[in-house]
Amino acid sequence: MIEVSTAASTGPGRRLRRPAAWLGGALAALLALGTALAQPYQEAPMLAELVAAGELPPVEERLPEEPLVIEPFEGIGTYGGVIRRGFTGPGDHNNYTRWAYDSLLRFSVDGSEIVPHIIRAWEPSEDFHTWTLHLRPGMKWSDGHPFTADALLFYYEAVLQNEELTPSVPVWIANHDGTLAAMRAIDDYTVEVEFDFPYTLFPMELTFRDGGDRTLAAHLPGHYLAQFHPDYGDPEEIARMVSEAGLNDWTQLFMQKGIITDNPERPSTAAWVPYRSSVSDQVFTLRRNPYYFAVDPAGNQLPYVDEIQFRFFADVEALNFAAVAGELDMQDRHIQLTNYPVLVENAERSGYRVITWPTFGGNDAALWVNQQYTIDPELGELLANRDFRIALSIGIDREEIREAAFLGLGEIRQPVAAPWHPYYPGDEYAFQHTEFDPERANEILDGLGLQRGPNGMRTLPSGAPLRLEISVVPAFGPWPDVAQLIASDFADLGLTTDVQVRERTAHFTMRDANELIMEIWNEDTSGFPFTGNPKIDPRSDPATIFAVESRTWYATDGERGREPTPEIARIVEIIEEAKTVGTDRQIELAQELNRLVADQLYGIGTVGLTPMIQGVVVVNANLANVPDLVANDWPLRTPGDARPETFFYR
Amino acid sequence: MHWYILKRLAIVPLMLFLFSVIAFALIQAPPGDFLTSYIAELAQGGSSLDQAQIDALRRQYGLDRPIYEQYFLWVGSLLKGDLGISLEWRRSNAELIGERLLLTLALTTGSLIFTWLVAIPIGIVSATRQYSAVDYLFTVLNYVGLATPNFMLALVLMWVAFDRFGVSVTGLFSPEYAQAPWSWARFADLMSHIWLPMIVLGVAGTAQIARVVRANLLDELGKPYAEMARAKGLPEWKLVLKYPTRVAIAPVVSTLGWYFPQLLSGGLVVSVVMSLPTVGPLLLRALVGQDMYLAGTIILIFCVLTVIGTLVSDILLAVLDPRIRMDAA
Amino acid sequence: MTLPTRTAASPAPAPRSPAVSERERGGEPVLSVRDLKTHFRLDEGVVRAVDGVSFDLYPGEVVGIVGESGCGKSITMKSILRLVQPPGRIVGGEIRYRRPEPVGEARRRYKPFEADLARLPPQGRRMRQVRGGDIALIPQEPMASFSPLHTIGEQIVEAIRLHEPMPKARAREVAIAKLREVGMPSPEQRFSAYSWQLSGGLRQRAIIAMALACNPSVLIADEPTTAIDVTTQAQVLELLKRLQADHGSSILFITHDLGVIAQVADHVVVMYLGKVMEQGPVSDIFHRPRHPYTRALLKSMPSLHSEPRVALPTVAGSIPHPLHRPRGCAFHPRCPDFMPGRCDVRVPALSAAGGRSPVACFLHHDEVEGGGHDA
Amino acid sequence: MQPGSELVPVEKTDRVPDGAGESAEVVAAGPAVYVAPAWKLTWWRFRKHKLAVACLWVFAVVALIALAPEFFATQDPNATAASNAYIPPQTVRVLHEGRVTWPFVYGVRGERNQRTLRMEWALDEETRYPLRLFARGYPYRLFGLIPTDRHLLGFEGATGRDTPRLLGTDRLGRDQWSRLMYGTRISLSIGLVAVALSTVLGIVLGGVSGYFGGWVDNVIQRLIELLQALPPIPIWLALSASLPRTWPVTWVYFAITVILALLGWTRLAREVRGRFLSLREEDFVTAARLVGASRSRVIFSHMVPSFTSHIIAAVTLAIPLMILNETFLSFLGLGLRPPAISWGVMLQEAQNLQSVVNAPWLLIPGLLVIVTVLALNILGDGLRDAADPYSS
Repeated sequence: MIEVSTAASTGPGRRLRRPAAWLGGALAALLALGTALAQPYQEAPMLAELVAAGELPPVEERLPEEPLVIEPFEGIGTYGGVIRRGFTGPGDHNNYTRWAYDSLLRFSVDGSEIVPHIIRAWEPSEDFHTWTLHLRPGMKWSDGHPFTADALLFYYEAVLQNEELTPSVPVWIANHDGTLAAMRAIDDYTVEVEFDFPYTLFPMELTFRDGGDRTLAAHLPGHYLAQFHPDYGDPEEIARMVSEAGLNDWTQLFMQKGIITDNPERPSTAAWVPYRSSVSDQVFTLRRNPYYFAVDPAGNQLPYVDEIQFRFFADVEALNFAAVAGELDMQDRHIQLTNYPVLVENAERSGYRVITWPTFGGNDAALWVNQQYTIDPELGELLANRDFRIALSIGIDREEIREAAFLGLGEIRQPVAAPWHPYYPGDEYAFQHTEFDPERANEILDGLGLQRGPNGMRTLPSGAPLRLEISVVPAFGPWPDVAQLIASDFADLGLTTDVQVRERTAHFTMRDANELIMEIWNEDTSGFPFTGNPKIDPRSDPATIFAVESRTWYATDGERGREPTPEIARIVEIIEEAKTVGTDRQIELAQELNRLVADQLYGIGTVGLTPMIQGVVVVNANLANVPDLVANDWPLRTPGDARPETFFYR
Repeated sequence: MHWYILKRLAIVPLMLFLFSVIAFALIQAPPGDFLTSYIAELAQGGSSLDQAQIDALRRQYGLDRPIYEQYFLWVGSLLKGDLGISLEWRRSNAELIGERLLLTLALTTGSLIFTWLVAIPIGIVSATRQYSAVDYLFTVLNYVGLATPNFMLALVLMWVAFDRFGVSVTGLFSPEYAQAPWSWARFADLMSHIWLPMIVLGVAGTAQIARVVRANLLDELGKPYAEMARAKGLPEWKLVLKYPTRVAIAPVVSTLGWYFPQLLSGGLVVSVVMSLPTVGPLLLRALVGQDMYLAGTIILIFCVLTVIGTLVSDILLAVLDPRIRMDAA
Repeated sequence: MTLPTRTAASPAPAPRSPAVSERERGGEPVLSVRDLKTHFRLDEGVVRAVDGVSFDLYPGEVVGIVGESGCGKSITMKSILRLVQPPGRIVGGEIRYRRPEPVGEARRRYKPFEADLARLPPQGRRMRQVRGGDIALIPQEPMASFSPLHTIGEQIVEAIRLHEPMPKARAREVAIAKLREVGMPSPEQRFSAYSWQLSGGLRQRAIIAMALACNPSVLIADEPTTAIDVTTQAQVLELLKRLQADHGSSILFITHDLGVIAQVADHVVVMYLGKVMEQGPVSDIFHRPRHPYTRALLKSMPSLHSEPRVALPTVAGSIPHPLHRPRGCAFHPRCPDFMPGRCDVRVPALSAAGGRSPVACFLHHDEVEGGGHDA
Repeated sequence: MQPGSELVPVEKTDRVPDGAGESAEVVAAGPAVYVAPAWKLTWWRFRKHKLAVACLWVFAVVALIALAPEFFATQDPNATAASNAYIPPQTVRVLHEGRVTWPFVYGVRGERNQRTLRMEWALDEETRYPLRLFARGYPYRLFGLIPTDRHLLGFEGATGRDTPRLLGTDRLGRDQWSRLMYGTRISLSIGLVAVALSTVLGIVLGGVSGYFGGWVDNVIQRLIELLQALPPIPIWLALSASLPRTWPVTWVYFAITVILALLGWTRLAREVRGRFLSLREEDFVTAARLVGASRSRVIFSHMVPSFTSHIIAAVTLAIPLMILNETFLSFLGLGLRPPAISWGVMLQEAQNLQSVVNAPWLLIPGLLVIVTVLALNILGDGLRDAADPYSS
């Protein structure tokens, strides 16, 4: 933690290299695990009033016996104030998810390890088949109702075991044979989950089950939601509510009621809870949760800030404008890297500061090459040729891209884990094939029999015209630019390359139809290669384009699709094994995987570790405890992993 | 007269039916469905749903049903007066469109009034002083307005307003009023925001209308009855205002009907850039996200508005011009 | 000229109006135009639409201005009413108007007024008073001359109240009275009718009613009968004569139709390319025309004397473009009696030399425009 | 009252309904008659509208650029040079050390400000690039045929990447002047092609509708109403989204124009119909019919010519709308997409704070749009005024 802060203060464009951060994270975790504190607890004035008025039990009763202690980044804060943020409507649901980070377990600030949150402690059985999860006695939902094992079991029974809500068992809680794992309550505060195979990654999966992507969280307020579920509630009543809301069936109703951002009534365990507004409103307001179970080392109940206001913006540029105008107090999401200069130049007069959180390893604009392109077999063969990919890789002027698209920020690298991450394969791999060398690239291409035609452009060995296409979605600012820069580099190599900027839906449809030749996408999962939807896992859906056919192959157990090459098959083996082994072995496997990535160049890396994705952070000048540096990634729920509970106004 | 209106009203249902079909067809035209684009959006945000969740959603939204079934479901509920639920926003379209529509109309009418107040006098002046310096000046000014892409204008004006005058004009309300129920304070707040978009929107229209007025007025002033009025000893200004102007603005009135769809498209961009809570961005979003019921409903609403608008303008025309009135009778 | 529509009435003009006209009595003319010049400055050059026109209009008299289209008769009319729009401008001459003393009870409200209209500001109050009040116009296209958006009643009332401030109701009565006077059937209903609801004849009557609304002392009828069919035409002419008789007002009758002139005019002014070729009492013009152009015009007019079936001789050639006006006598290119070396060199003055009515032709005198004799 | 309408016989004919009599007389009267052809009269009246004449010239220049952008460009519009990002316009100077010299441009030196990460450029008074006309530059084919490397402007001693940028560079260091030239071609041709298409549609449908009337008219009118009532956005979106996803940029570009045309014809059709309705009654049409001319003949050899001028005017007024639509579509990301270059694309790329605040010169395309649209509108206005001073 300390290292994090110090290492942070070296300006933008720096390279992070801090193996110590690894320990730092552990240290923080230890602190966080600290048991109940001696001194009495303090609470926010607005709550104190309610207590005085008898509308709220005293803070001691609201907090669990063992509150979570969160170490602030700078120091103990003071209560009060509103944080104004911008969001872009329901599609931007995760703007809330990331802020609340209301999960059973959390990642440490540097993203290096899992730390307790709602779950106080957890341990696996010897064989990693069974996991025992310990909840916090005395912890409460935001409506004051006790938070017990029921929270998890309700989700297990009402949602996971219900075919209508869950047609097929989600992978993260499935046994090896695809059936649903077993879950039982030992007592009110202890839950046991049992798998039919050693599942070492289960805790990490739990950190992702916070209702992100507008889904149901893994801990649900059964005492409230039961009334909307036919297995518990009154069917007529439910039917009435369904038709009243003009919905199709009860599942829709249940989802609507169960997803916090759509239903302010739903009790929650987050630091702030929706206040009379939802993610589909013009302003989505959150108020402090009087029952939030965390305190600072001084025993002040968190959060410090009373209220969060998400203001709706129809257009990202308008949101950036509001940021420049100082109308947003803490904004990382939707801030455009291109606007960085404007932001910095107006920081003074609009009273904010700008900090940058580089992405968590991987690559911010990788060129993914389809390994199973079938529309033109000869071209497909070429794309599958590793030497060809190497030629492409060294044919790209990455410095140019870094300057033009990333304002000179970030690091030229292949899409491998971050240097400070235990999965880091070492510089020799991280920078492999990244030095700009057109001569050699040309030699290789010549060697592959790609003759130059009269117009100086190369043809396929058969003499058929060679036409590459880069499909790119204007998802993150500079991608179309990167595509064009790469295309012109390739043109210099004699490779005709079209750039197609596509609407994301079109791009995805084509991707699934395996119609794409190359695409620009990022690799933001190099830190989490074994869980969720790793970009490098051919089975992921949606994933990148490099092995779509094999996805089908795996999905249909080899009935349809194409059998993966040994290298691709190896990726899957690695991931599968990693799920079942201990940390040390996982690191070995991950490093092997990263080496494979750098060798095979399925995704040709350009620049990484830039603040491109939600990494340019505009912070009110008076807002304290905002770390200068946090691990920035979706699985880490940035800025949630910066612990917004501890932010406060000086 | 009444026959006339009745005749017009008679075809409205047919029109609406056609509109509903077209609207639905338009939304279905692009590849994929709501979920495809929803998933795409999530993936863009770096996250993703697993197949289980996707299947569940597709079932919930009835996207697994055949198109025609979806259409009849939609129209059916519309006929029941139920505007349906937005797939993306997960709340009733009526709620979503409600206030936005109100604001859109406010904005539209506002800019319309602005336009007319500016355009008609300009039109008259430059017609009566044809080829004079004034005429040229106004003409040029007008066309600059017409020619300026309003999204560019909007962003530039926003910056100037902030940079020079320190006022920030994003949205139509300050955050504290955005959700608040209607009150004088809220109305005032609205007024303090709405002027810029109003101008940005009006500017383009001004040119067109001024041009129409000018052209017609020129034609009318050439007509013998104007001459006759002069011969009667009528002062020029009185003459211009009393006779030809009334004829000249008739066509302007008749454009009223097309004003809504125009502003939906024109206003849309401005609304997007200035992030105004109007229907335009909602529609665009719904279309891009293939939130079909929402999009369809909005399109339909605007078609209805247009039909009404046309009807109203035709009636206005009849009122303005006895000839039409008599023919119709 | 193509078939000039006309009635069966003999072309031979019957002596009409007071036994001894104001003109013969040598009285004051109500309107006297002297050397009027109205020019149009176009990019292509200057068009001398009216170029030194002079004539008098006496009380109770009908003066006909006749000539082919483009001869400047309408511009003369516009000049008098000061309705010439830029780039047209009155560049010279005077238009003296003297308000005649009315007979009977109207005398009490009589305000003497005399002015050179050519000098008055065209938009000024006084000029506007003259327009419609003293000099009224009966336009060529009755249809187009009413605003389609207002009832004829409204428009007549407006005309009245412009010149005699009075309550609307009163004005309405006057208007209806006028409509009745011009023989409009059931005037009360027609009052609230629109022009396009009336037949050509009725429209023409309505227009006349509007012109008469303020008892003008001068009526300018600009081809009032071209737009309507023969029979109605006759009625309208009758009506005009009757009204003129009743009110003793003077009429300036502008037409290209000699037949009509023959029926209504006392005194005729023949114009060609903005100049007066000849003028004089209607009988002289018809029976003893002096100017070749006048003769040509008369020839082109069918009469009972000329046999039918014989094609009508027209004026040889046609009007040159106003911008390419011939040197010398403007008519010489079409003139049967063209005298080379004279007509195409100098411009004959309008002179009464050789007695009788003035004519501009070297056949009759040697006077050159701007004085002096032709050697 | 139009000045001189009493004076020019030909004009008189198209005004006074019964004037037929007189003019016929004039015409009958033989060869001496002065009859100016309609177009000449139109031209006369047009010339009166000084502003319109000026605009004609402006448009001529733009059109010229659209014809041969390569000639006017100074660099390859797609050549990127990250190190040259956001160079402000390099103005052509004639003053050097207080002395007037042959027009030249100073070089620039720039570096990234480490705090704001913004490229900051300073004049480099040492290096001067004299302006040269018809200088050699990158090779291209004039009109796609004649291979040459001559360009209107060139700079002595400037090679490749440091060729001065008269209108500055964008974020990828591409020369905006050259991009603008190329963009002109696409944007203008979109306008022209689309309008051409919609004109044909408009004339045919409008003509048919107006000439035959009856149920045909009814159907077409309803269709027009339908199209005009639909908000254009969804149509655009649907159509452009359902274009084959694999189409290369150029095809998309063509498709867009067709789409624009498909939506743009209604306005003109209404106009044409109106003209037809009024013309149908006119004597010469009736005459033609009586003579027994075939319908199509009546329409195309009698009626259409009689209002070509109106069509021309209407068309000139339609082009700017198309141009604006293109920018508008591209802004919404529904129109052209990079790497295609059009005014719309350029504006769309300039639609961010960074450009508006730190690189305002990137809004110059907007200026060009304004000028062109302005010119075309005034031009069309002048033409219309000239074409028919009377009809409404």
